[in-house]
Amino acid sequence: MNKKFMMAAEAVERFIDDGDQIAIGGFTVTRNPMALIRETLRQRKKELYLVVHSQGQGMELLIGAGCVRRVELAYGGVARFAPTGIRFRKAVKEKQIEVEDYTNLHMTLRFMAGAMSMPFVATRSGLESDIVRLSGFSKESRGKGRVPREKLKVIDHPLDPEQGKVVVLPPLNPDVTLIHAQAVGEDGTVRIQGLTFADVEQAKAARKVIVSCEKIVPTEEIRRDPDRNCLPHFLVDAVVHAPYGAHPTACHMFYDYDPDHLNMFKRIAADDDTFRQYLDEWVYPFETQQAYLDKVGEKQLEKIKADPDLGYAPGLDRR
Amino acid sequence: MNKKFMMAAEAVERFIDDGDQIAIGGFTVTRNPMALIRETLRQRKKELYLVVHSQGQGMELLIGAGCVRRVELAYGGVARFAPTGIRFRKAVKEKQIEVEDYTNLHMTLRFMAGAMSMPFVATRSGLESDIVRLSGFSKESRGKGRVPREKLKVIDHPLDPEQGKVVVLPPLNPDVTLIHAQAVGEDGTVRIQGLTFADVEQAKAARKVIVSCEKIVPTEEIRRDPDRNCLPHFLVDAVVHAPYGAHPTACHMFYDYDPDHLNMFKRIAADDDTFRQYLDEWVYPFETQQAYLDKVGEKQLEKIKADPDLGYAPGLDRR
Amino acid sequence: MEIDYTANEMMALCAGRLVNNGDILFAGTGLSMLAATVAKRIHAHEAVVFFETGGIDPSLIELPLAVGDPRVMVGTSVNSGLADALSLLAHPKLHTVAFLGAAQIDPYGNLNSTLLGSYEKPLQRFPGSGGACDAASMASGTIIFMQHQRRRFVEKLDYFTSPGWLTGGDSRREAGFQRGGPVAVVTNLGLLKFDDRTRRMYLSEFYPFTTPDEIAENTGFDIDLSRAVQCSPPTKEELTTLREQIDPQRLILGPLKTAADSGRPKR
Amino acid sequence: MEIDYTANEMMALCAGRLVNNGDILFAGTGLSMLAATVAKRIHAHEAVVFFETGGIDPSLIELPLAVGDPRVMVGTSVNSGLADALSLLAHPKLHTVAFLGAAQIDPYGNLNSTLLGSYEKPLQRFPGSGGACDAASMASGTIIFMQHQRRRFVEKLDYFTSPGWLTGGDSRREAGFQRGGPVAVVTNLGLLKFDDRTRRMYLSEFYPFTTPDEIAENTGFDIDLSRAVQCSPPTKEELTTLREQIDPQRLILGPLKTAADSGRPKR
Repeated sequence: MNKKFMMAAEAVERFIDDGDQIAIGGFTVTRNPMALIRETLRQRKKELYLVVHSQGQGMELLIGAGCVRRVELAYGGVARFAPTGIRFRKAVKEKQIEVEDYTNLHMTLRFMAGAMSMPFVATRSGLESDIVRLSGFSKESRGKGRVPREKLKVIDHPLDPEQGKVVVLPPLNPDVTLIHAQAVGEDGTVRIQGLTFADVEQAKAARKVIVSCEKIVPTEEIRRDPDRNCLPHFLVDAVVHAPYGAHPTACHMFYDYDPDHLNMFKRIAADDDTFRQYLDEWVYPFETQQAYLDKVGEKQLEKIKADPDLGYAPGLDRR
Repeated sequence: MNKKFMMAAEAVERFIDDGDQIAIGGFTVTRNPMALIRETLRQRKKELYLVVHSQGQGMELLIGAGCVRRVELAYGGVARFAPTGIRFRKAVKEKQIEVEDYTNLHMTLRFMAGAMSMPFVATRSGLESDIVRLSGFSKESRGKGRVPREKLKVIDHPLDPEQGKVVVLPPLNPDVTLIHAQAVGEDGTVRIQGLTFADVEQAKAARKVIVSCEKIVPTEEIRRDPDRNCLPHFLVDAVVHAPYGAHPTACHMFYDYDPDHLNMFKRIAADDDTFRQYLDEWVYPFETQQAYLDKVGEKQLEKIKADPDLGYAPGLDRR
Repeated sequence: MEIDYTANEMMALCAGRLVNNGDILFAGTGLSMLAATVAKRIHAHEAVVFFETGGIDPSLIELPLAVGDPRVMVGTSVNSGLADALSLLAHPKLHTVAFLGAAQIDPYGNLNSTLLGSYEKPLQRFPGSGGACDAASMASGTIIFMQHQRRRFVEKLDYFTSPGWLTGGDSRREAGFQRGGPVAVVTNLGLLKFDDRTRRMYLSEFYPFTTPDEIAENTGFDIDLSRAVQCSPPTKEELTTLREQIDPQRLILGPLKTAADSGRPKR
Repeated sequence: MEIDYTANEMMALCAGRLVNNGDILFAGTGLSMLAATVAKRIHAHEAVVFFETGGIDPSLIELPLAVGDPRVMVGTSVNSGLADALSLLAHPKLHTVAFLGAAQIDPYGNLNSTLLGSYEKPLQRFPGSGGACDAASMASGTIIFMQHQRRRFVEKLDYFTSPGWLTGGDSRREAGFQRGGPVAVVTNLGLLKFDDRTRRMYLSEFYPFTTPDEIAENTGFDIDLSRAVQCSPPTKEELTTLREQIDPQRLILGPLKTAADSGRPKR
């Protein structure tokens, strides 16, 4: 077996350090790399610096468990289950984390610039807004560690002054990117099915990439149809086989989001005690993904299993 | 049938005007939109302004037949069949066309900027080179029609002066982009198989898009696997069903490049008389793609037919 | 009233009526999806819905509850990602209309979906822009859903997330935006538009179950009522389409009570 | 000489020996593909070949004759496009080595693949940069194939297409390039490298069938010969791999004549 393949415990221990800048793939309730995030909590990683576009359940756990110091984001919510992330909201209000706001396009372009080694990237999105006017991180933090020297800048169009003002943004090159994919080849080649969100840009921009996946397939199989693949093997540092590794968020073609779990989370998340109980019950005890799945239970996994034609669980009670 | 579907003659007549800025998809000997280009020659379009990265056989015909006034490009060649495009070389030397040089990355980023409505794009590629220092178009032409006000500019990094100089480039938004795809759905959705080169960026950047394709498939079929699709239906203005529409260049999974035709072309291309005879024999007479294919001959088409597993014609004599 | 309907139904239909055939609709979930879908079924058959997550023109057999829901990945023209989808917003050959919501709106349609209080001392945090600021910056137009309350219709935003008409007049174009600006605000009480010249919000239509005065009372800034007319109530076709074809489980429409009951904000 | 071999064979093998295991190789067609493939088979098993067109690590069952050849789309890790592939060149976590060719080279490894004459009055046009300037700007290193002729090894380029060590010394880094620069020039007569400090080209190895003097004679600028040693001739394993496994039809290797015949430039 390829030496990139390892357990979540080893991947997180080897590749994530306290204080690292971490990008997380997925979107609100879909393909959050939850198995990797739970392991990050279990190893009590600290002072993480999250860089995300629209993050949901994964960021809720990381912030809630106190692993996070800084966040650059465009959106913190778990869709209808928590239009504003409950632990995120609380941490902002209680000033437990420092936050800097961007838009989804800003964050995507910054990951893309990092992935493509562009020195910076320009857009007109956000002109005149407080996103452009206000910086969330302190002046003292600027230019230190991974905090960019400038959040962004508004400049005159350098090629054609008649085109007015534009916003220029710094690239992102996170220390580590965590994503969850449907399949990885034995060579390390990654395949995502359905929407890719900004996972590909996030992974290419990173110094280290950890991918968890639903299944591992032979190299010949994944290379028989390379039009469907999105990350070459040599950009991937660790692969973790984690079936249902995005639970309780969805993984297109494999399973839906788990409305029962997310509603339960919503009920317990606001209170520090009940939230801690959640971690003690659902996160800290499980050294392996299989142990976690045993806790979720076969019946629940069956309930959210995707229809092979539709890619989600039709008729699932999602209230 | 969707009203976007039409013959090449109608598509070229309706959507290409003399003087237009035209982007061409494909790369040297692969997926050049030859059926559309032959029709452009047949309609004697004039003063075209080509914007391409690495263009081969398609540009050879357009330049050779006198349809072109200006070219922005990174590379003009037909791979081993003509490491420098024969008609391109001749037209440059005889000053029949004006040329401005970029790199493949420059052109790709400029199409991407156009496709994404970025105001401009930045790179470090080409610093200190004559590509950055010298402009091929005259000062008088600058800022008129589609000629950008500045070819490009070298500026200080606007967010971090310690990072030194960077090159900023203007976006491209061609009047028309011509590409050849393997399949188009009855709704207009486009699917390219194998490498996409910069076709997707070129098409998204364009004001009008003409796609020729090997086959038209039912909407339900192309939408059953949308991970493989690359252009949504509403960005496509005209679809031309043109089997072997890239001949004599290759179309992955359908046919290989035609070494006999390309070698023959190489022999006749340098001389104006024999080149004109080529046009009279291979381009001007054919109102339809089928008539052209009859001229090529079934035997030749069979010879270059792709193996369904490999996507090219194994063992083809390519000397 | 012959047919009973809820404020949510009125809002979805009122917004849907603003959609033109051929519009490329940037939808979120909730009412915006209902508005887009009902418009497609009734009068704008060639309108296309896309999501910032990359799902372009999905079949929407089941209603998605999130823009990243796997239900937006089925039957699409293209499954892509954020870069592709957000770029479509600005595409010069498309007439893109974005549906947005917010916590606060000002008289020029600028939006706050980030926080209450100040950036340094937030009293309440909302999710943030997501793609809202992008849509407000780049789409050909925006249609904004709001709950009509004084604390939401404010003279000055606590945080300026998404640009509308800025300070009115030509200020949007002067700032560097190449197109766009809010077209309408659809609330649980009525439909508001923006003056062609001043770009300030005015009341365009009030629902059959409200009055201009009630709307003025629930708006935290001066609002011109002089152009207000009554909105046509839902037609039978509209209501049937919405209830039977689009949201039969009332996942988004919510409980079936009369508009007069549900429409008025609780204060 | 025990084994007979051609100059092309010597060039492919000499370049192949410069590849390290784990290198990510940006290859064109022709000799560069032979060099990359022979290195992968003999000593750099984990090296990866990719093409600017987007083909990442293809199986290369048949030799492609173009970087856009359908033969670079088979058995790949990923089929992508120019944007993705050219971006890999600069990827900070990869050690990328690009094989390039050119019409002219100067003492600091700067290249011309665009034209002879001037930009205003070209006497002869070549294809242009393609991705060469991108690779020369962004890869960790470049290996350059040249025909060794005075008119190609020139003091000053007619057109500066691709940056090498610029004017030598630290000039490359000072200009804003974050890494890279030419590692070696492989010609039909020998192997040339660049001084660590001055970055000027010097003769590193001459093939068994040439002499340093012959090389100096065919170089259009002063070249340091003091460090030159004789290159080891091809081993049996190298030649067998190249001839039997990689290019059995000699599509790129060309006719089998002795190096002494084929190696000398015609003047």
